[in-house]
Amino acid sequence: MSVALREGAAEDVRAAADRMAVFLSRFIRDGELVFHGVASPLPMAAVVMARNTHAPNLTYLNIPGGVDPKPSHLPGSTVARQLMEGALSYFTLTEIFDLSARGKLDLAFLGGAQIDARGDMNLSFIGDPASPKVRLPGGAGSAHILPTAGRTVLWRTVHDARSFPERCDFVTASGNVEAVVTPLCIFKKAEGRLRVKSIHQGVTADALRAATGFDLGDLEQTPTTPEPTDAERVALHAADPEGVRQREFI
Amino acid sequence: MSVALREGAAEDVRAAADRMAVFLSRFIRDGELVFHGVASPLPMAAVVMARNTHAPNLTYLNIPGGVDPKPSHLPGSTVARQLMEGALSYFTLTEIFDLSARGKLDLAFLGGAQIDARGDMNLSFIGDPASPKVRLPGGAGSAHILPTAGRTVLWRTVHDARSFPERCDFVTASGNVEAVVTPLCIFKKAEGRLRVKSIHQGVTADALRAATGFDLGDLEQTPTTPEPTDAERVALHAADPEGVRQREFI
Amino acid sequence: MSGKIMSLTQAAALVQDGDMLALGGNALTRIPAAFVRELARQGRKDMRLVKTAGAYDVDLLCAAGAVAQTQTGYVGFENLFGLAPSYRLSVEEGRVQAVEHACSTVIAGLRASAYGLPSQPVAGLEGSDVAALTGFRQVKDPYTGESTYMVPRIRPRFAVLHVTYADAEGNARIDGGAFEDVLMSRAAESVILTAERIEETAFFVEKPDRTAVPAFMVQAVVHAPGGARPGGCHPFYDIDEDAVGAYLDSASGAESLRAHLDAWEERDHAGSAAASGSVV
Amino acid sequence: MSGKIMSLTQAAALVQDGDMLALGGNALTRIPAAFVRELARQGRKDMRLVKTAGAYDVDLLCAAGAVAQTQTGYVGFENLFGLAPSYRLSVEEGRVQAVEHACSTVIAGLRASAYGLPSQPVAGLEGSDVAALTGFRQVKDPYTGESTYMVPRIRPRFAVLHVTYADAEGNARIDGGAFEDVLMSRAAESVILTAERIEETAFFVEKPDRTAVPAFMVQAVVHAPGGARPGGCHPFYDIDEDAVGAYLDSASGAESLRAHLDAWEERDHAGSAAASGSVV
Repeated sequence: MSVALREGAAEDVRAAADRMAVFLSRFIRDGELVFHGVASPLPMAAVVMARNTHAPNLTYLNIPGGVDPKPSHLPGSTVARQLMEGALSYFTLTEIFDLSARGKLDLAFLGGAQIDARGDMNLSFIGDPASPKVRLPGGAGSAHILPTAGRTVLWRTVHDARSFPERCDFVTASGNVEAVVTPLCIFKKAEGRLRVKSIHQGVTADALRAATGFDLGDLEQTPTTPEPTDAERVALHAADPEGVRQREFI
Repeated sequence: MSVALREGAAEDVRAAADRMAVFLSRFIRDGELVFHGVASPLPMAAVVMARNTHAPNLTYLNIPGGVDPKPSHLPGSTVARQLMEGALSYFTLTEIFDLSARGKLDLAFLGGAQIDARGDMNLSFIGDPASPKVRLPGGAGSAHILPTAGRTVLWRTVHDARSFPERCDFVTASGNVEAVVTPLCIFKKAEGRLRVKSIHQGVTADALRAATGFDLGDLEQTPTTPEPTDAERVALHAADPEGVRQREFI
Repeated sequence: MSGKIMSLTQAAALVQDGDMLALGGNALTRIPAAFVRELARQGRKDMRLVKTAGAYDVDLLCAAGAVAQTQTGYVGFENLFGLAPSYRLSVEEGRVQAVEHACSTVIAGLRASAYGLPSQPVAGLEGSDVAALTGFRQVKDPYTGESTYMVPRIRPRFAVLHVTYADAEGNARIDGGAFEDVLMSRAAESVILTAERIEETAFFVEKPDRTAVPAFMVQAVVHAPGGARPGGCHPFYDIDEDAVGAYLDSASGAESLRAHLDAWEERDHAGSAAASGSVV
Repeated sequence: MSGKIMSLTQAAALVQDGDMLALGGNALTRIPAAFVRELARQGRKDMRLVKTAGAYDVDLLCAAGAVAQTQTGYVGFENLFGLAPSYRLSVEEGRVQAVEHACSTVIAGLRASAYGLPSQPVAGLEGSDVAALTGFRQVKDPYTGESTYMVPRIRPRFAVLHVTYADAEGNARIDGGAFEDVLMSRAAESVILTAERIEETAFFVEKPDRTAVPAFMVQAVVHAPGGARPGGCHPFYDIDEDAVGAYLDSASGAESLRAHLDAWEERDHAGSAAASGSVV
């Protein structure tokens, strides 16, 4: 799929970005305290759109610290000042970690370079940490948030066997993962392992297996992910008219 | 002396308050970070006056959090809002404790109901803590500040054998005590024990011994505390024209 | 939109017998005085009170027989009036357990709660009898081997804060000294605000950096102008020393305390009576 | 009164080879960019850098060969440009020791320093390989028996903060997100400010609650308008993506990095040239 996207038309990128943003937004429950961190355009779009669909009473927390900002436009950096616009209060990253540590952060969106069969994630190293093949950016707050937030939802825009191995090269973070959203499917975590909750429209079970580095078990009864509704599409485009969410695919 | 003060004229109170405020102020070195806490009119007057005598570059910290306030008048409560007036920044009590803990608070003034021969102080209990004869207010920040501040100067407006015992009934705080200012004398701490540094004018060695619950050793060579200078008196009266410092003697 | 606004009566009724409360403000400045008077009027019992430096608020609840435990660094009326008579008597007679703290160990216990930790290390305390009396335990630092005192988590059921401005959703601004109020709001399970003024949302949007407590932490908002009296509340009023003195004269007996509470009742409810449509 | 105001050249010269620096801002927002460029121009070596989320600042100093160690939770250019190339290469080739942190453990280490403690407990980290790799040790909580990770003190020689407003004495205001700047100022031995604007004392007296760093903590103040560029600085300018891209294009070799530093040199010094009367 990642190959298909890279070779595909801009339209494929748009469709994948729209789907993933919408699917992420569906995990937000109304009234929740929701956080995303650095390098997170898809969750940013998902949170902003969810306020205009099913979760008008969510509270939106982010790294710059604006509580419930009304950004004039979505920035390419999810640490930019637009995420403070229109806020009634500021709540710094330090405060968000503390909030999570005391069990009061409901939902966090976190990305991983690798996400393994246990739902653990890696943003630190490819290869041996002592002599890494690739030094990744680091997990930011994930090692803290994954085990302390009420629920976390992971996402990754590339779905291939290297990104979804049986075991991460290094476990940057592990914890309360509810689900993982990819361009091909949604995983849920059950009994300590990722299971396919639904497969996106147009993706075959065989293609999903081929793109995943761990065993997926029986997929015969796996439902298809409901496509974004018209209302969801409208809300998403209103939230992110410039398509910042697509930058995750570049 | 405490008896003398209680029976004495208001003039005696004024003289004792002026002396103690001036003597406290002399411990401030120019450029220092200086703190006093709750229930501290004498140090408040001492700090404010010192800015107009020998320590124009001190930084004045207090519980309300005004850094270097220019109070329009000195309040009866040393936690009152006047201690924020004219400040360029706020620095809360929590921050002051942290500052002291990391070794950056130069000087703190702290009061004690009892101050013993070792320079330890008690603001907690008279009698057995399990069944106290008197429940005192508690030591506020003293147990933290005494061992962590660079220097501390204690004071007490009553000088009698109960207030200055060989050993406190309970040690609320112990630590870096440089000196103790009383209506009768100034103690300095040396080799773990309070020694008389100077005796105030008009106080005899015998009267001082009689009013003190611990052995004072040889007092023959003890100098007389230099009386407040005219410049100090002028600065003190300018700092505290209403005589709030006298409230400690009521 | 009324949001979380309720009457003083309703807000005080959120507090249950036995609850631990962190009381905002310090000494006689910006204390939740109207709220503690209402707790006394409602006959609340076995409160556990947390504060660095208390005065009228802690003493009045002791006078009302509403307190089981205090965790404080200081309780007294400074050089204005000296010792806190009802607090002192309640402790001396064994009716109130006064857990001896330094102000810094109250802060450390609140930090442990705010940071999601079982306990928080704290500097200082060397040579003090406080640690042994209160039972603060030490750990050996795993890097340096230094012995460090740990203060167990203090997690109040409510932080009760009298603030200068709030909106109906619970955003709170504190003008003047904030003391430990912000930390208390993070350490407590929930927050009850009494506020001098109720403002519109736009007031907070204009200066979001001034919002000390964000709405999502707050359960109740009470409009209580004068709610810190007889204490002071910048920029609205100073400490009323005569009224503090009148309290101290009255607090010596149950009947005179009742008279004190009665005398303040109408004023305490004036701001929030409209909120519920009915006053006690 | 000139107070602590000095030129960028002079302020950067306060930093010695081998010093540990906490760099303010986050990702590409309000970073001390002009200051790190000047460190690179002055040829500083063996810097130890502390930051939760770094980008241009950390990467540029890696590109310049000025870094021995990083303590960070994240270093990268987000979805704008992906991985940080010079940081990545320096670590992969073993020239820079990247101490693996979560952002929360960087904060805990800074808290330990700010609170005068040898180490600070932190929640989270369960199941992560970070603690074992970095060597975070556990203690048994003395009250509950829970195992808790402790992060050793991180005490930078300087916190280097680019702020929106400062006065000549070192009072600093930060408009917009403050990130970890305030904590860094408390954790470090001293503070160096670069500021968009130098204001008179009255500016701070008017809103003392907005002063993020009080003067007594600060050693140097540099007037550096545009000092966060190519990063953004609210309310003055946004992230300049083209300029960030130009850096990334140039950072691949020593000569092109030199050209990048040269290209910024005049702008970097323009604000503070008058302070010393002489520019490099």
